[in-house]
Amino acid sequence: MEAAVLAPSLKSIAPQQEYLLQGSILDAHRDVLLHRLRGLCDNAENSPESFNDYEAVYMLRNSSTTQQSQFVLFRVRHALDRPDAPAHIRYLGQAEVGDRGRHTLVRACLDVACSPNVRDFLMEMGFRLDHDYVAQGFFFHKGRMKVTVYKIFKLQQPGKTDQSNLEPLGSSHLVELSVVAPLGQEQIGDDMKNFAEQLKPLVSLEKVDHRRIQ
Amino acid sequence: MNHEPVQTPTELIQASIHLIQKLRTGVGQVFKDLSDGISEHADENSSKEETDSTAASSSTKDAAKDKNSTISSQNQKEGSGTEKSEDQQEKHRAILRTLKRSLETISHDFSDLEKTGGHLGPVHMLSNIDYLSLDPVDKNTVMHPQLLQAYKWTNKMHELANQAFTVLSQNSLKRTQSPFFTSAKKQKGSLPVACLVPPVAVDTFVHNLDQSNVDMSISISRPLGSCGVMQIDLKRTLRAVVVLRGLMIEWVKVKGFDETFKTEDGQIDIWSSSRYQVFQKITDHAEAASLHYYAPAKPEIAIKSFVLWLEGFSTLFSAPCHKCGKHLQNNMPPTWRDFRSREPFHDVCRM
Amino acid sequence: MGVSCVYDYPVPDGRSGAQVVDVLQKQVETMGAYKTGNFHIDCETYQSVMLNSPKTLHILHNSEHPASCFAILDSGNTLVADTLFNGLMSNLKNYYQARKGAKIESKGQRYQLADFVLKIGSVSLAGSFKGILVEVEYSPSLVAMECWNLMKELLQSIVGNIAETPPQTLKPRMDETFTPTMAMLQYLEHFNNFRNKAAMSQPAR
Amino acid sequence: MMQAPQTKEEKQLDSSLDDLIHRVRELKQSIASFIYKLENDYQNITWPSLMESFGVLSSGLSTTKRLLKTEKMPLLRNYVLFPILLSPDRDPHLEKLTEGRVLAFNHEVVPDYLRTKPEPEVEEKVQLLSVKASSITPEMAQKQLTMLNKITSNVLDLINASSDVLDKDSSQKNALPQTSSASETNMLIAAVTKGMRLRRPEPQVQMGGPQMPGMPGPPQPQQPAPQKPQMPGSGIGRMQSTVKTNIKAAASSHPYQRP
Repeated sequence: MEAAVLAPSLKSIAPQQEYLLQGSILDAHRDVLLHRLRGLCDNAENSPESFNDYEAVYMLRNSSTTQQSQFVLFRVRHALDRPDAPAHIRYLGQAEVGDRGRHTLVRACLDVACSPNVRDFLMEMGFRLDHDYVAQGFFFHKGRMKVTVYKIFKLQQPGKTDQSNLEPLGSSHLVELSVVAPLGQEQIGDDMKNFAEQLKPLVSLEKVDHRRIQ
Repeated sequence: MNHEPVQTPTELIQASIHLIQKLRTGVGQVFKDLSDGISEHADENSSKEETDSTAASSSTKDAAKDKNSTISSQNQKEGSGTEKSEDQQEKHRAILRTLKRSLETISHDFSDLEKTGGHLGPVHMLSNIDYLSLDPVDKNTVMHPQLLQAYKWTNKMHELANQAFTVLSQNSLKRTQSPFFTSAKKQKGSLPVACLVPPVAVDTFVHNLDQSNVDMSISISRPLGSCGVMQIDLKRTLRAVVVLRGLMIEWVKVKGFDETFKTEDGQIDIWSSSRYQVFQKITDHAEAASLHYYAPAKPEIAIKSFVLWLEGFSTLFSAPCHKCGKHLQNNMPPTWRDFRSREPFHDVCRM
Repeated sequence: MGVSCVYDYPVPDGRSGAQVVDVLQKQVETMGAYKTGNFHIDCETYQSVMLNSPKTLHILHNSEHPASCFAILDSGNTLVADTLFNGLMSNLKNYYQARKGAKIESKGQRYQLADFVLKIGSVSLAGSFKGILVEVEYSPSLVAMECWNLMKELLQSIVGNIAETPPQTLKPRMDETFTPTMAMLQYLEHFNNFRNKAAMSQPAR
Repeated sequence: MMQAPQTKEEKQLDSSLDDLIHRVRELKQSIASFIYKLENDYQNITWPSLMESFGVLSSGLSTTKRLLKTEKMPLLRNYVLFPILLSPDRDPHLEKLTEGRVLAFNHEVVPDYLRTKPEPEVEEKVQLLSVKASSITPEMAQKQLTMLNKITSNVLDLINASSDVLDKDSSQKNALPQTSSASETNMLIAAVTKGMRLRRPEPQVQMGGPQMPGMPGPPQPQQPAPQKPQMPGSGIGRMQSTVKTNIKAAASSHPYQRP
């Protein structure tokens, strides 16, 4: 009780890092991958958990001309298939590739669940909608590793998320292997590397340098 | 001993047990006599040793060796002892006589026992339970003692139930005016009317009830089999759950609007109470009301009037007490609604 | 969470805040309320930097909802989020900066009286005492309109005639289902009043 | 004088026995840890670590054997172990020494623990087998050997032949389907991280060039209509290429919005 009463605002927030590997699989071979992941991951007896999320990315940038290039992105996501689940804001830092000894991308990561009026709220704070998409796919976990296999859909008309309004982006599913953990747990990288090895040659999960992608 | 022509097995068993006991005392007597004789014999040997050690040496050895041995060898020794002296011989003869007498009693008792035993037929097994007692490893299974215990309890319960029945049958207290309890014959058909209503009829009834009450949303589900669970939301004031058996109200629970009747796994939870004192109180009153409006002959009217009464709580927080004109009494709002007028009263202002 | 009303309890001249709080606590205890621990509400204010239109953002925490944080904009638009929202704010420090010395908080004893929750808190701005806020919550009810008269009866026996009308912030939303946000808005209004008063008295000295 | 050599011998025996006990204890420990690993940690055990454990065990065994054969080790078989006292009672000292495996030095366990020869039945079996082996003539044995060799080589040929086929199959399978493509990966990651190809035409204008100070940002996605007139205007005076792409993108979105 006391701890909660004493200045909740001063509670230190342990900086969380996301360790990330990415890859993709062609739609035609998705089921093979799902089958393999089901075998590799926990809860093999259940059918894989699916998700259908709408994500909108909001941008806040300085209005002064000198700092035009600076901006902050907040990713606001909510589940379309579970209306009672709360929306959440995700802040992702710049992904660091690091040296050869590090197996994964590392980026700062902050997930905050919030009330559904978050979109209006951010707009009022000065954020602007940058882009949005719908992600549909499956989600697995093994220990604290999380694997998502999902397809990205563009919204043909803004604001409508029904299936007829969705246009698939490319002909592949994005595959992401990630762990969110406090900073400095480098051995996670080894675990993730080992896991990624087991998905080869179906998918090769790599640390993709986001700066080089155009 | 004596065999009367008609003896129950129990009596027979008792008789044989008695005989066995007799036999045992007889055998005990024999052993006692024997040990007495031997000790005398040994005494006499040791006194002899001083005078005539060589002659007695062999017999002492025998006696020492045979101290723990059988009756037959003992008898031989007795025989060897007789030669010693006239005085001794007389003593030995007396011992032998008593021994013989005891042995005769034993053989007599034994033949008696045999006779009685002959009459004993095999034990008739009444049920499978009896075989349990034959299980040699009954120490490993606790079933038999448990069965006995259970048997004892059922007996006891039966007895108490009988007593209760006699006491209650003298008491003619009647809770309802329903003729069902006074003349069972005539009203046989009345019970099914109340609680043997087909589910479809209950559903349509509840649906109509929902339609006719603007302030209330009523839904019915059947998570417990045939019993209907009616969930009532009254404005933004309260939620109630009513368990119906047919069209009979069996259980009422009232909670606050921000509370839920769902357990974590989505099941309906009819047991837990509200965390607010107000709704705990109202639950008590609602139970009283469900009894007050109970009418097995016209179940629809009973439920309708109960629901109407419950609707009176829509002004739970806004209406002052009809008697004292205040909102709060003991920091509680008026939690009682009159059965007829639905006027709000505090619990203590009812009188 | 039921309807709650927050009132600024005036401290008469010549008496210290602690004395008044003490009197209030005695009074509440004689009514039969019993202590159920402490409570704590704090508010930090952020000012936008270099945005086209200047904006103010208040971040409030309530010990009644220890895992949540309430972000309130000037318009009253409120976001309820995890306490991790503070971490998001630190990522926005180029755009929103905390106003110095503007941290204001109310803390004190929490009492339970039947279904009522009473909170008597002393308000301090940057460490110095500013006033007393009394919060009365009627947990079972969710609509202020319905239970206002009932609450008024109890409120008047504690804070007297200040509770003649519902709190200003609550008035337009009397018929809405009450949410924790509404209580926080009331606190924010009081906090802002305290700050303005402090700002007015400051230059005078 | 007689005492001296005896004590020397005894000393030697003592020390070598101590050595031996030490070795055996080590061996026992490694076996115990191996068993523990097998029973409790079998999920994480890997083939190399398993082999490593086996290596440790076998090296322990061979050192023990070597120790028995060294010069310093007196010939143990010359010593006779004679059980002086058998007792059916529990012996706490013995229990402690054997870590609770042997509770008492009684008639039941002694034959098992002090045995120097195999059990009679086993001996009988060995006898039977050796008799059978000696009954076969060298010619017969040779014949059987060649037969066995022939069969084995036949089977080997068969396996080799089918393995070639299998290898070819699997290599073909691997070669055929392309399950992922790097360009798709890059495209998807770009979309997720930077919003590429996901932005609506209007915001893309802003992304293409620096925003004019004071210019209102793009309206909410819920109101697509008012966005339209803004689009070309904001692009004018900026990069020509972006304007072009925008017009194209806008044109392509029209058919969906009209009906």
